[in-house]
Amino acid sequence: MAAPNLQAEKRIRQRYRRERRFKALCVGAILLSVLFLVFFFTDIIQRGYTAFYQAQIQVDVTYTERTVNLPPAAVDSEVRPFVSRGWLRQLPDHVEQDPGLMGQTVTRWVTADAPVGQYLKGKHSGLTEEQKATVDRLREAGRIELAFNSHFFTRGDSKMAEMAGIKSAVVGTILTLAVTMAVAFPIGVMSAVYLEEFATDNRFTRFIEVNINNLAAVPSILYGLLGLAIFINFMGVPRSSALAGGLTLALMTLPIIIITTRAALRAVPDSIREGAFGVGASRLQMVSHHVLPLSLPGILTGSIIGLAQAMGETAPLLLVGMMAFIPAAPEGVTDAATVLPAQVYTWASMPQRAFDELTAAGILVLLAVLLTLNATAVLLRKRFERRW
Amino acid sequence: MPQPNDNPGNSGGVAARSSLGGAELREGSDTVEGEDHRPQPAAAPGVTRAPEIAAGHDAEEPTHPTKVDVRGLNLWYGETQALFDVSLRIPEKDVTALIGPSGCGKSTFLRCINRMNDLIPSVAIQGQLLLDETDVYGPDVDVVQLRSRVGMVFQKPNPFPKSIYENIAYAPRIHGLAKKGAEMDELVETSLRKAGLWKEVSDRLSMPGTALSGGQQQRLCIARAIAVNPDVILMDEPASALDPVATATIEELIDELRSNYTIIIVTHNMQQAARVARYTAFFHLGEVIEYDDTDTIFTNPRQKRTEDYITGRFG
Amino acid sequence: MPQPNDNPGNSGGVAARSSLGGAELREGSDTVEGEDHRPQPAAAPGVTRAPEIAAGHDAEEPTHPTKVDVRGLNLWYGETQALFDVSLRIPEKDVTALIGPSGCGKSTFLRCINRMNDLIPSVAIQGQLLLDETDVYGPDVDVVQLRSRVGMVFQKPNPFPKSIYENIAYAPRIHGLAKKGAEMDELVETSLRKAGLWKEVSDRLSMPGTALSGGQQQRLCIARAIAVNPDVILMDEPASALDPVATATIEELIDELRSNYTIIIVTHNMQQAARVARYTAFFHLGEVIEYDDTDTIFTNPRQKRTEDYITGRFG
Amino acid sequence: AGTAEARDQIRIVGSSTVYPFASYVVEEFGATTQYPTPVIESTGSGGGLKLFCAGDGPDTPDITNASRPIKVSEYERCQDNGVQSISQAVIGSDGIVLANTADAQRFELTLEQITRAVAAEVPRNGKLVENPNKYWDDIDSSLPHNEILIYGPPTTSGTRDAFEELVMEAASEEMGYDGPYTKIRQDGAYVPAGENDNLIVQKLTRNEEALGIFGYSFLDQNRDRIQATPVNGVEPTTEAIAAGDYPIARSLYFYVKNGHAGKVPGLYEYVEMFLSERMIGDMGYLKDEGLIPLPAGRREEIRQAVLNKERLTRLEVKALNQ
Amino acid sequence: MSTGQVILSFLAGLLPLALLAYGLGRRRALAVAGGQDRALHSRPGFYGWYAVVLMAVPAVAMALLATLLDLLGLIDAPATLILAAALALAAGGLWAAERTIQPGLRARNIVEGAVRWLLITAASVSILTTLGILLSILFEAMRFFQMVSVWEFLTGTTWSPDTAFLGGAGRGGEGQAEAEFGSVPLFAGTFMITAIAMAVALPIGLLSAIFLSEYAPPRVRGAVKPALEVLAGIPTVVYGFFAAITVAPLVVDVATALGLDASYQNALTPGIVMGIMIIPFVSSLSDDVISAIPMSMREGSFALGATPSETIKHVLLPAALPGVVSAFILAISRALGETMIVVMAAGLRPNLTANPLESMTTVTVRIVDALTGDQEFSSPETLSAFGLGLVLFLVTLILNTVSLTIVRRFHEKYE
Ligand SMILES: Nc1ncnc2c1ncn2[C@@H]1O[C@H](COP(=O)(O)OP(=O)(O)OP(=O)(O)O)[C@@H](O)[C@H]1O
Ligand SMILES: Nc1ncnc2c1ncn2[C@@H]1O[C@H](COP(=O)(O)OP(=O)(O)OP(=O)(O)O)[C@@H](O)[C@H]1O
Ligand SMILES: [Mg+2]
Ligand SMILES: [Mg+2]
Ligand SMILES: O=P([O-])([O-])[O-]
Repeated sequence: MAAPNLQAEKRIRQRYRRERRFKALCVGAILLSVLFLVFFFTDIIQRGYTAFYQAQIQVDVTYTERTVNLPPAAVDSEVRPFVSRGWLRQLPDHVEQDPGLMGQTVTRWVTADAPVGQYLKGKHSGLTEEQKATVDRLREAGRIELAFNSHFFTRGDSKMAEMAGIKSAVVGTILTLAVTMAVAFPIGVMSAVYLEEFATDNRFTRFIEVNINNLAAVPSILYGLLGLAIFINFMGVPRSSALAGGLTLALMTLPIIIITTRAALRAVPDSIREGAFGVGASRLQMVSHHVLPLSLPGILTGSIIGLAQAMGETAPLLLVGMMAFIPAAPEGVTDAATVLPAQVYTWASMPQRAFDELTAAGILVLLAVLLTLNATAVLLRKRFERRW
Repeated sequence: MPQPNDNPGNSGGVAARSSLGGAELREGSDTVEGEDHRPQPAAAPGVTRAPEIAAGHDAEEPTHPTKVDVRGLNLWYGETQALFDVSLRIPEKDVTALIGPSGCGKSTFLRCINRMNDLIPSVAIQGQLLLDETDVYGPDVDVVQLRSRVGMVFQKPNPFPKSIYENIAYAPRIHGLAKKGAEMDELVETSLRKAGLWKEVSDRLSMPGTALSGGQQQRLCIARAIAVNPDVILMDEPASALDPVATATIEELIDELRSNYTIIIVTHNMQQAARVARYTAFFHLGEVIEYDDTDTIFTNPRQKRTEDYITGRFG
Repeated sequence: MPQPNDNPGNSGGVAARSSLGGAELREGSDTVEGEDHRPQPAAAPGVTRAPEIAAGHDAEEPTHPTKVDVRGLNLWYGETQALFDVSLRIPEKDVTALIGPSGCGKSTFLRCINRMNDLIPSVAIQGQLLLDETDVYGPDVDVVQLRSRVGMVFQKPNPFPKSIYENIAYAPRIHGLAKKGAEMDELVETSLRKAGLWKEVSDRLSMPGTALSGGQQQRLCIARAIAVNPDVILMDEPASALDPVATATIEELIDELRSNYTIIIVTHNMQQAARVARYTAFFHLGEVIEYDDTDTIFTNPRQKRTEDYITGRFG
Repeated sequence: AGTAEARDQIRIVGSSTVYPFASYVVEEFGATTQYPTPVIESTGSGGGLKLFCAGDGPDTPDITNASRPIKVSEYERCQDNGVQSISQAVIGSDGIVLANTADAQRFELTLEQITRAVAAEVPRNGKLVENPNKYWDDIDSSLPHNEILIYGPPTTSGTRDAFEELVMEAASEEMGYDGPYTKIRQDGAYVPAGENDNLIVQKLTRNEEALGIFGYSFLDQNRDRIQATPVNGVEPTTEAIAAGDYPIARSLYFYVKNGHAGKVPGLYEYVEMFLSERMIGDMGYLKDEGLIPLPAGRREEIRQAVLNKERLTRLEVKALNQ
Repeated sequence: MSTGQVILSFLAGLLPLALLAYGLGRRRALAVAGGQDRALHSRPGFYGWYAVVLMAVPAVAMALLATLLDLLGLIDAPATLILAAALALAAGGLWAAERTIQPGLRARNIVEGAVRWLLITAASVSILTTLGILLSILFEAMRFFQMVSVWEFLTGTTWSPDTAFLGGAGRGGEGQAEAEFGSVPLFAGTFMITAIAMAVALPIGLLSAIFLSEYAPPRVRGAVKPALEVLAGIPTVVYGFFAAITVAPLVVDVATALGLDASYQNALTPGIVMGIMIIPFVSSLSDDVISAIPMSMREGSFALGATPSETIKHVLLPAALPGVVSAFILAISRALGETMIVVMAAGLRPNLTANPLESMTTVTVRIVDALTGDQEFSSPETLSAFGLGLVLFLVTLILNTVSLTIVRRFHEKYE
């Protein structure tokens, strides 16, 4: 090729420099987001992982008439301040379940008071110097140790950090989301099918479309006001119940499901519709036999993402009373319930220091669930991705 | 390769259609003379402007009675008119080709016959389109039933993303033409045989239809259309997305089907029209310019525009 | 209708290319004889299989030196090979047409010349493709510069969603070919004049290019390509999306441009090839079956397959 | 409508200040009795009383907690909506403390100094002028030269109401304001900081000059990080607050619907547990949580009154709000 | 009976009835056709569904209507009565279906019509939701605007509700200053934080989208896209927690190092964190828009010898602009409505300032605060939540309408 002159040479070098700079900028933007994610996760994990361990203490428990009535008396006075009151409180239940215990002294590992754990983890505990010395001594003697915190997963909320867990919040979340999906999924899919497959482009349809887009942008807190006014005050749905929260979130999730379902339906090429019509399928048959099954992965993906968003939502639930203290897991959708983010929010405002790490641990669980949901959506999308 | 006379015909156990179009009419139907395959003159209701081609021209050998009788059809997409006063009589049990430059309204016209244009909201139609003397756009017509009588094959093969078996069995099932099990199996086999695909796929009926090659897919779509035993099959450039070999197969297949079905085929490829069709209509800018025996159209067109198009002066 | 000799030529004030390809070579270039426009025989490096057509056949009148010299080009899309050992010599300042049935690799070959295939990650290429004796796929070649020497016009007109003026000015600006203001205005005008669009749009240069009609859009795209003053213009079915009238205009335009640019045009329409091209290459299944003077190809092809295709036996 | 069914669970709403104490009792009640754990929700005192007074049906709460006495208007709403008989329980008091980070010099303030620091206007030469004080030593040269920066409760909080009443109103009488003055400055020296007192504590540890206003229990839990400010020379200790020596303390309440006795199982067992010595006594569990016990005699009195379902009268409500 | 039980018994009654109706309808159709199902207009199953439709539609409609009237207090019918009436109606419908089934009956068309109406009903839920939101705000907002003039609310620059509280407490005195409800500082704070968020989200989101759609190899794209989406999935409470505890001190430290004075509740912190949250929102919408630009645009530009970045800057971005703008506007409405991050990280101080390092508050924070606070419910401060909510609703409405208009107007420009 003929040699281009010098100026052109310079110019092209400059253009390539700009090209590299621009690309670097784009890569930088992505890296920034990724970096934030890494920073964020490291930070939360660092704050929260210690909550998965808790202190246990080995004590001799004496089961007598007296100790059943006054449980703290059941353990030695030296270790008494270090035993969780939440555990001592269960003493009468132990005897009830196993009457044979009466009159015996049993050596067992029991849950220690939260400050002991805090001290062992090197955090501020509020223990006196004297108590710290005792704990140190007991630890040397192998009578105090850090062990896996099973309470965190098997118990509901508690005022005692060592007894507090996420179970009732998890159950509440599941119930709430079940209601949300049971309501939002069918209505959302039906709306989308109507708009995409049945509706002609008239004023009513456009009005609905504008409406749906609008709803997707309405601040979630306003949905809370809606839930409070319509479901609780007007329809008499019990406050704080998974039903009230679920219905509120359902209305909030509805536009997301409609919008993603429409996209999934649109991705099915018209040639499929024409094929179906061409062999004499009715519209309903065309939709239910061909278009819906084909778009199902897309619909599910969208719904999972909607679900994940609903799951992280707190503000509207604040207003329908789901920021409640729920030690026992709800058993039905009308029972009082709380959800994970609300639990995190309430723990974050507890005065006891041990709740700091519980808050972070709660967040970790929440994130784990969200990541699982997201991963499911991604896998679903990958697995069923179809190039027409 | 399909053998031109290896025609399993209606021998299978397909539930025979009860009342529609007489299959026996083929022989001894020389009743209507000369006018049969010519465009309808101005007399038809709703027609205001007679096509220039209305003046008589004797075709050599009128054969079949009219299957589709179009009278003064006008069609608009919103504001723009796409078909102008189209009048045509399409005879039964033979192949009629529609040719013309891109955008002249061939597909639009074809899709009028099975009312596929109903799916486009902006379409407005005026005029008459009779199938076996019943107006397709009449108030009592059930589109779904109409489409089961008028099959359609599209430009791009569009098998359903289901198994080959399901592709064929789908329509008979929704129309209740065969019972699950042996009866349906037989219907599937017959249809695939008629479409000349049986040999190639008989051992893998559960494979997805989309995994076939383009030509096979197109034949699958033809088999799918045949399975409901329609009277008419519309084909919109069925071979334009295929390679030459597959195209040849499809053309052979059309040749086999001509004795049992009324076939209307749109094609861009004039050689193809010449090869497969007995009659050819030339469309231009939404009008039927000329409609006659294929031979006449290609060797001795009466209209200048037809000749210009045929000789590649435009298009 | 195209007037073969109504050629406005290079009269405009286009910023003249400085050093590239000798514009004066047109006259007195009878040095290379007979072989110029014929496919390259097996001798070229990297070629393992000589096309059948390598055997000599004397063209009537060799005119120009070789502009694009392709030697044993093979191309794969991932696993499937799309071009097999393509060898061609395309002469300077004339129109060469590539014809062949759908999917035979015409577009693929065309896109090799300006390395547009680089945009498809799965493409692998082997062989040599020389533009003015420099290998286009050589290590030193700058794609960006290459593409400014080899313009391209696509099947579907693709004006940028900008004003007509900006559509033309875009490429000269990024290449620094003209200064803002009067110089650029002049370049825009010249390019539009060459593309025969100036009269129609001179009073509405700020209108979006997308608001033009299809044929005007395509001419706008040609003007856009001309604006950087390329040596070669590649056209991939430039008229296939256009109506007959617009098609005629484009053909006229090509005829006007032939004296200044090396034009390679892909077309489906054999009449079009016959009308515009001096040389024609027939592709089939990724191979060049025959390459010769257009007249020879259409009236007296040496290969059976060429003849079959030309006469509409397939495709 | 009236489709709500009878409940077997006690429902409690109300003050966010009382919530930690009440939920402690709720938990204990659920864990150690045969009754289901009551549902308790933190709605704020106002929100709680609104729900509480909405009606007498089973779909309304049985108990509402409050960090202030019921207001006359609220009481009347209760009466209008058929909630005739309610009882009022005082469970103890809550100290409102001022504190700064333990790393910095300790403050000692008087009510007047605090008022001068937070009031929107201060009297100067017999007129009210916009508060000019930027540094503490603008108020009194004995105070450090620190910027005035106080994180405190927002307008919607009952704690703020109490602060205004107990600090500003109390001090303004003698300071030359015309009457009780409670308007807090909005120029950034006083930063309303939301309901999450943990965040205030966090902020104090980061900003050496800042003071925070919050409930006593947060001081108790964070003694490693923050130190309390003696007010009028009195340290906010349990004893001082209980004895009434520390000036910024308020009573905490709950109200119970007497009509729900017998309809909601365990209601009075819960009330009894809450008012028991085990909970609010001098050695009670709630003391560990930060509740300041009442004097023993007063506790007994209240216990009797509430368990006997003594009805709160309008006159009493009026008196409470004076 | 409780609501739940009524609904349960209703379903319990209707489901078996539906099964019965389907079976009867189908059988009846076959019977009238003499076992020759080809004689029927529709497939036998459609006659089954026809019977179900005739049975269920009147019954459900009646039950819904009666319940609604009951809830509105217009009638006072015991639930059991409604239930019984509905079931009776269902039986009547079933009988009618049995009577009308004929071979010529176009059952398919009727069933499809019914399905169509069902779908329309579902689609109408979104309208009801909007209506519900409006209604649930409007009445209380009107009460508020009776106490505070709309003009003062919209234009006042002081938000100082202190004394409104005292009025409620019965301690409002003569010497007290008037409560002021000028919402300008709240909206200013909201817009400031939104602006910061967008300043973070727009460039990062847009550049990320460009990278993903134009530069990234498929593998990288497949990994990075979901990672970005994780950002959008993190609950806002968590962001709030993170903003308040981790980011705020960082911002203050940086500001101090730069010699600036920053509040711990500065607007910058929630703005930045919210911006990060919105990145995937901007990037995925922009990615869609950019990817939707036909390949022919890129080819056109590359064929002229443009580099990728030139193609992006001069051809793709201008073409994508309307879409990007509308994505951006949608993102703004998200930021405006975001609550938990600001509740936890922004201050509560109504502050009209242009300095993002000062603390300020937002509309949503005030709403949450007012509704969960300790105020008496009928006090203007609590009711102000509804006034604010109404304005916020209208603002998002306007933004969204603008965005839709942009999309509609510039849609498919390159088609
Ligand atoms: N859905 C539609 N809406 C509006 N106009 C349309 C629509 N479909 C086709 N047209 C227009 O109607 C005219 C006829 O189109 P039609 O598709 O029938 O042509 P055709 O002869 O089949 O062309 P081709 O050979 O390219 O398929 C064209 O101008 C086309 O642009
Ligand atoms: N991006 C791609 N990836 C994989 N295969 C491709 C790609 N583009 C084209 N092909 C295949 O390469 C072969 C040649 O295609 P090409 O587009 O060059 O044909 P063509 O002659 O231009 O056909 P047409 O006339 O239809 O444009 C075809 O089989 C085609 O399917
Ligand atoms: Mg067509
Ligand atoms: Mg091509
Ligand atoms: O919730 P409060 O205790 O502040 O009323």
